Amino acid sequence: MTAEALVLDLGDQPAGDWNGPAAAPIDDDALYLELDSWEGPLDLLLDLARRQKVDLKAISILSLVDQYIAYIERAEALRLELAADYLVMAAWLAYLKSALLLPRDEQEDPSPEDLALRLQLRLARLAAMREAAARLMGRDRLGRDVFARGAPEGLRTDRKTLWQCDWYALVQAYGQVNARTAPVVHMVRDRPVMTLDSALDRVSAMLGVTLDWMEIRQFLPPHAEPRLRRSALASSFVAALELARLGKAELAQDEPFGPLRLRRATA
Amino acid sequence: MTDELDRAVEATLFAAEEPMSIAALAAHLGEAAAGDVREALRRLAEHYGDRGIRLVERADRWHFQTAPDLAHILRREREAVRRLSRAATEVLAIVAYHEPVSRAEIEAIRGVQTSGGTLDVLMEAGWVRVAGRREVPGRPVIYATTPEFLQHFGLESRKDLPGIDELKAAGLLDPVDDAFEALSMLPDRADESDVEAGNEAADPLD
Amino acid sequence: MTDELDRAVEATLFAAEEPMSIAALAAHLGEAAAGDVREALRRLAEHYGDRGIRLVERADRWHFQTAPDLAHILRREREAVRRLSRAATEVLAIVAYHEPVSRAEIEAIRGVQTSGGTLDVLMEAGWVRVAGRREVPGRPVIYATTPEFLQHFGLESRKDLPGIDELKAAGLLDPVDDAFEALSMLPDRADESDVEAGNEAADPLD
Repeated sequence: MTAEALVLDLGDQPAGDWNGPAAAPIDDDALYLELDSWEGPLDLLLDLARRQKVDLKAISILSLVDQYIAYIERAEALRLELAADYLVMAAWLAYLKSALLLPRDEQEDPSPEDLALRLQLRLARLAAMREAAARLMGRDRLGRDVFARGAPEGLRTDRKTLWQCDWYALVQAYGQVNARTAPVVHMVRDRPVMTLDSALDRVSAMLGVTLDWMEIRQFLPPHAEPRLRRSALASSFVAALELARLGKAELAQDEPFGPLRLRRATA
Repeated sequence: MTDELDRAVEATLFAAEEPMSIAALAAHLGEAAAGDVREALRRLAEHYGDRGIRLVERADRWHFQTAPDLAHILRREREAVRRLSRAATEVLAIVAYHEPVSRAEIEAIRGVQTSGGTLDVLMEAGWVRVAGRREVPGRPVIYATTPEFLQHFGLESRKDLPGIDELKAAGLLDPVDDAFEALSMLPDRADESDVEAGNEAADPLD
Repeated sequence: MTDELDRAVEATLFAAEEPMSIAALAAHLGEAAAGDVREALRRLAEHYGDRGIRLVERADRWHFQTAPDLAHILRREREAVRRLSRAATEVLAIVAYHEPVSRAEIEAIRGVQTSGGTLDVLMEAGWVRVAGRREVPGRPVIYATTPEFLQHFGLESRKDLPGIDELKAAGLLDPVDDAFEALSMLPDRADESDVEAGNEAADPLD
């Protein structure tokens, strides 16, 4: 396999513009001076490729590899400190070169041609971005080539609140303030009640009439309206307890919440 | 536009941070003669005569500015409609019914503290104004309504505000009254519902 | 010039401190319809076509700026814009042409590690922003350019990036793996298309 065979022709794409500042003739001294300006091995490779002054699509990878390795060897001879990735790349390129020079049927996967192609694709991508960056930076830039207005008046938007309220809301609010703060009068309704005294009188009097057990409801006024009846029931109950305490009456209830009966004490 | 000097003057004044005199422009533009710059300025001022921006001279200095009739564009007012809060409505109503009235009086009537912000809102709305001070100890500020207030609420005068009796007749006090009534009825209703539900068993007296 | 909307748009953009979208202009000008504003912008841009100042559209926003051919007059008084390092320039180009793009992708193209500081510089300049995360394992942050980037470099949109169509057509914006695969599928290389998977480890730059 000859070096010529390693010129990877990727077709008839138009040649890129490689007339960058680094396209000077190869000059080893200049190369070493640029040591600091390369951003890694790919950058150095790209620079070396551009010095070949051919379309990157048709670059001779073998020649590129030779240049790179030569550069690294000279740098080492000059005892320049090289970053590790430069050496890793040199080792890899040396491997690639040897693989490329081996007879084709002894090659393993991946094939050296594929590796070379990948390297070439990467160089093309970096070169494309580098050129794009240069063209971008060369545009008419705002604040450098073109200028916005120096002293714009500025736009201001003042927000103003338009308050909304209507007659009804106003009057209703006043009404409610009045209602809320008017002196509160607690009206206690006149309720028909039976006092304890009158219940005592009534129960005592009725107990005097008979000796039989009487259910407490029988002591209540027969035609009383419901609220008076409830009051009478309560008062009569207390009266019954009072009479029992005084020994004037006996109470009986057969079961919880069952009818309460009473009769005159017989003792 | 073909004159290169006109273009240069136009761009220079546009990008300048301050108005520039003819001398400063001529110096900035290199070899330009003051007379030529003056001519260019005259032509530019004429060109911008009826546009949205103007080239104007102030104290011998030239600059661009927006046309005077478009000044409102620079400061735009955006109106946001907001409903008056309940508290503010109450305070406004109290001022309207009782004016002139001090803040302490408003609070006494409302039965709650009133934040200063509430009165500020009403003054911002243009409905309430400071009507002086009451000649009592402390000389408190007193508030009253404005003609705009009457206008907004469609009142010819404050006399058009309905009286308390009318409010009641119109049912405007009902919501509160109802609630009051409902509260006073509560014990009775509870009793009756017990009875009606046939809760005899729970009553030791039954 | 008689159209009042033209005058209003002209004055608004002249006074504005930032470029404005059609929507922002329409909103600022109150009742203006977006379509009318667009028409006014078109007429204004035409009017200013050969003057010392231009009306330009960048990232859907409009602003006035000086004509590019007058840079020599204006530049002298100005401080040079911040000089970007070569690394920063490259990263910016990669973000612009490949966006959205992760840091790992930027590094793959450049063949070197990119210090966080480089992206910080670009973000501080307002040209690059974080555009979210890529939904792949590790969820890496992805970067994209900003409207300010387009404004600064005088681009209406990313479609105006110099040479982007050619780069796209040449496949130079595709990842190496894709390009490699595409090339491997060519008839004369089809027999080698099975090697791609094993390639990564052999490449010292990956």
